[in-house]
Amino acid sequence: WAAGGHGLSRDQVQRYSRQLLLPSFGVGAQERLCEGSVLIVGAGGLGSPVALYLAACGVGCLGIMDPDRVEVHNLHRQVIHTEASVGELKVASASRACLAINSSIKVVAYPFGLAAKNALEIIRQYDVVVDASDNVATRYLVSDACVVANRPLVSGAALGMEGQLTVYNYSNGPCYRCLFPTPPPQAACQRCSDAGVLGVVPGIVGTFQALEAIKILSKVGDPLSSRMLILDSMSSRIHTVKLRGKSAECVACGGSPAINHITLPNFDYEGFSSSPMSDA
Amino acid sequence: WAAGGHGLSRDQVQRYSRQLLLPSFGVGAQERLCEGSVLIVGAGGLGSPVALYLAACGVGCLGIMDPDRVEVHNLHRQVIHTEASVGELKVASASRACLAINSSIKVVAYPFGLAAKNALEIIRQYDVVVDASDNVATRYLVSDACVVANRPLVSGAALGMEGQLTVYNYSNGPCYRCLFPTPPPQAACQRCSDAGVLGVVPGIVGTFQALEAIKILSKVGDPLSSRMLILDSMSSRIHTVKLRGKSAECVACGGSPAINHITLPNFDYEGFSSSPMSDA
Amino acid sequence: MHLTLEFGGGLELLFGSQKKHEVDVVPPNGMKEVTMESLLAWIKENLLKERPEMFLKENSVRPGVLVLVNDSDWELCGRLETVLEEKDEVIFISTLHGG
Amino acid sequence: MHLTLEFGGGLELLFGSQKKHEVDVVPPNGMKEVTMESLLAWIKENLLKERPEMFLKENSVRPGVLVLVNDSDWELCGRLETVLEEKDEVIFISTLHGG
Ligand SMILES: [Zn+2]
Ligand SMILES: [Zn+2]
Repeated sequence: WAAGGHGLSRDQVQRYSRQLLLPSFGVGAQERLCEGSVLIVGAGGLGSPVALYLAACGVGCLGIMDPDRVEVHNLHRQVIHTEASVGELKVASASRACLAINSSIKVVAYPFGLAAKNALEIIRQYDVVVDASDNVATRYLVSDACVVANRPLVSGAALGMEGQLTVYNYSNGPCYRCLFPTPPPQAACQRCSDAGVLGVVPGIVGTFQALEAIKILSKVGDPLSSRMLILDSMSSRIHTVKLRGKSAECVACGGSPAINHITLPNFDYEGFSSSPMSDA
Repeated sequence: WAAGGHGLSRDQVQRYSRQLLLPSFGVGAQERLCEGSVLIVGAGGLGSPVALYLAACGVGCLGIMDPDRVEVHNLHRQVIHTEASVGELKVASASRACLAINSSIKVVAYPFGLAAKNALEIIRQYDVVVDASDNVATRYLVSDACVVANRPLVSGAALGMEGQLTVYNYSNGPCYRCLFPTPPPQAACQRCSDAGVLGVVPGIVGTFQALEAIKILSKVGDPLSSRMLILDSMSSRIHTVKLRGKSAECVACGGSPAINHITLPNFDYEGFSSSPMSDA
Repeated sequence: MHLTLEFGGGLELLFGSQKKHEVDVVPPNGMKEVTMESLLAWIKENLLKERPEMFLKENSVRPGVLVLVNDSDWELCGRLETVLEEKDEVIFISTLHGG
Repeated sequence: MHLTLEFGGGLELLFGSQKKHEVDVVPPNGMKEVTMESLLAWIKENLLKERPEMFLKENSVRPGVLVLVNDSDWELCGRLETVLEEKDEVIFISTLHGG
């Protein structure tokens, strides 16, 4: 690869040399990362490692979206932020940290939450979407918007001592609604702010999310589509289970979807899931 | 817990509130973390997430040991460092990052490698040791020193697209020498600098190492003793396999060990493993 | 018939905070086999300690619960009609939303 | 006898960079069973493409290789004497040192 004939600059060759050395990765995969873009919905416990590792490995453009400001009780798990950034917008703090690691990438900060009205327009600008959000309403919205905009979705979640990870809307795999056509009862929708979370658990799930995004963008390896990784941190047991495929009846990704670019912007996700999109 | 009767300050209660909320973690486990100490041998691809997550979750004292300086080709995976720290000692850069996240902990920087002469004295000062090193000579030394000093060892490794993780010298589990009494041939001892590594793979392994250190220190959950987690990042498959127990014939942890506090400081680890401890 | 049941994602709280349960289940009266439908009835009768509405809805699991038979989504093997075999492992896991 | 063999930690490079191999192995002449010892001989004969010294040493695997039979260290089931059964999974994995 030192001989040229590729689209990487000398600085990039030096920075990414340990990935270029990999026979199964190499220049082609690194070029695809450098030309690729990922939207990270949420700059919290999951979004922190996702953003750090995607910036470090050279994804060309990262979008980071979060309406919240850094609070001191975030710091036990949201390792992209620091004490100095308490009170600051999470997207500002996270963008700064990404650029400090890799100033050659572009970072776009969205200091607001994903909403039905803005989702499609924003998601269409990215190759891959990472759901690092913290509520069920946003999870339905991200998934629907990824289906309508035809984008793969790397979805992670963590609560308590447990984590879950899968890739939706990729290569005949299911979308979120294929698995969960009906939203869970409100009492089953606990958040980290209610039920707590061991800080390193979203760290593990988020780092796996970064891996899956890298695999999809670089076209190397088998993404976790139609499979789910289930982590029980206390026993250090990890199940990789086989999931159903895309459902023909799915209202989002099925044969005659009710959710499309016209209906999605007016869909009431908070009402549908009886769950607010923000903690406020 | 808000009512007091525990050893956490008001600031700590606020900072760690999402962990204190967890019924299976709570105040007792957080107190053990805050009073505990961990030595991290290596501030590279594995050591980066280990240090970040252990600092964030409140481990009272972190020792960080590494002889190297930050180079630009480290940044694709060593997310604790930044472009601004290129040329700086890794331990200085890593310590600063840990304290930026959590100024209430203590960080001790060791700007040199673990050596037979200094290992026991340093390791005795910590409750748990994390092997985040990058060469086989250091891996034998860390393990032997943990056996002699009676400390549990959280060992991780990553190369190419794969990772491995286990806990040695804990609760009748094996030590490194129980598994590998004879060192591998030199040709089988590739490093990330020779063979390359996908940056996020040590990220995943290191985050799991932080989890295991937290479990051991806080006495919550089942540490990965006599078990090994094997990660194949390309297929997203993770095996958790069952390992042998402690071997009675082990020269380090067996019934009549040849390696002890007298012989260890004079043992030639580089000669034994035909592997240098530093890249130089 | 011996089965291993596992509850996760918070469902374990409905089962005395115990995640793994080794159980022996016999087919209901007049039946030769244990199906997922009869297993759910058996769990409700014998294992479920509180708030059944957090686990069951009508004759199935509530929305948001994934059911895995030997690490495969029960959607792939017949849902309620799935016939269980000796030593099968059934996992019930509530989907998580936190981050 | 059908076996699933898996090579990892770099050992796959000795086997055409393929990690998973579904193989059918017959007991050696005069034997009724396939042991780990005879499996190693079979692998050397039929599967190993290069640098045998990076996989084998004397009649066993080289130092630094973990052998797992059905996800258990072969040290727990008899090492070379382990008798394999239909559909067993054997993993050979080279220990990693990088970080
Ligand atoms: Zn769907
Ligand atoms: Zn030993």
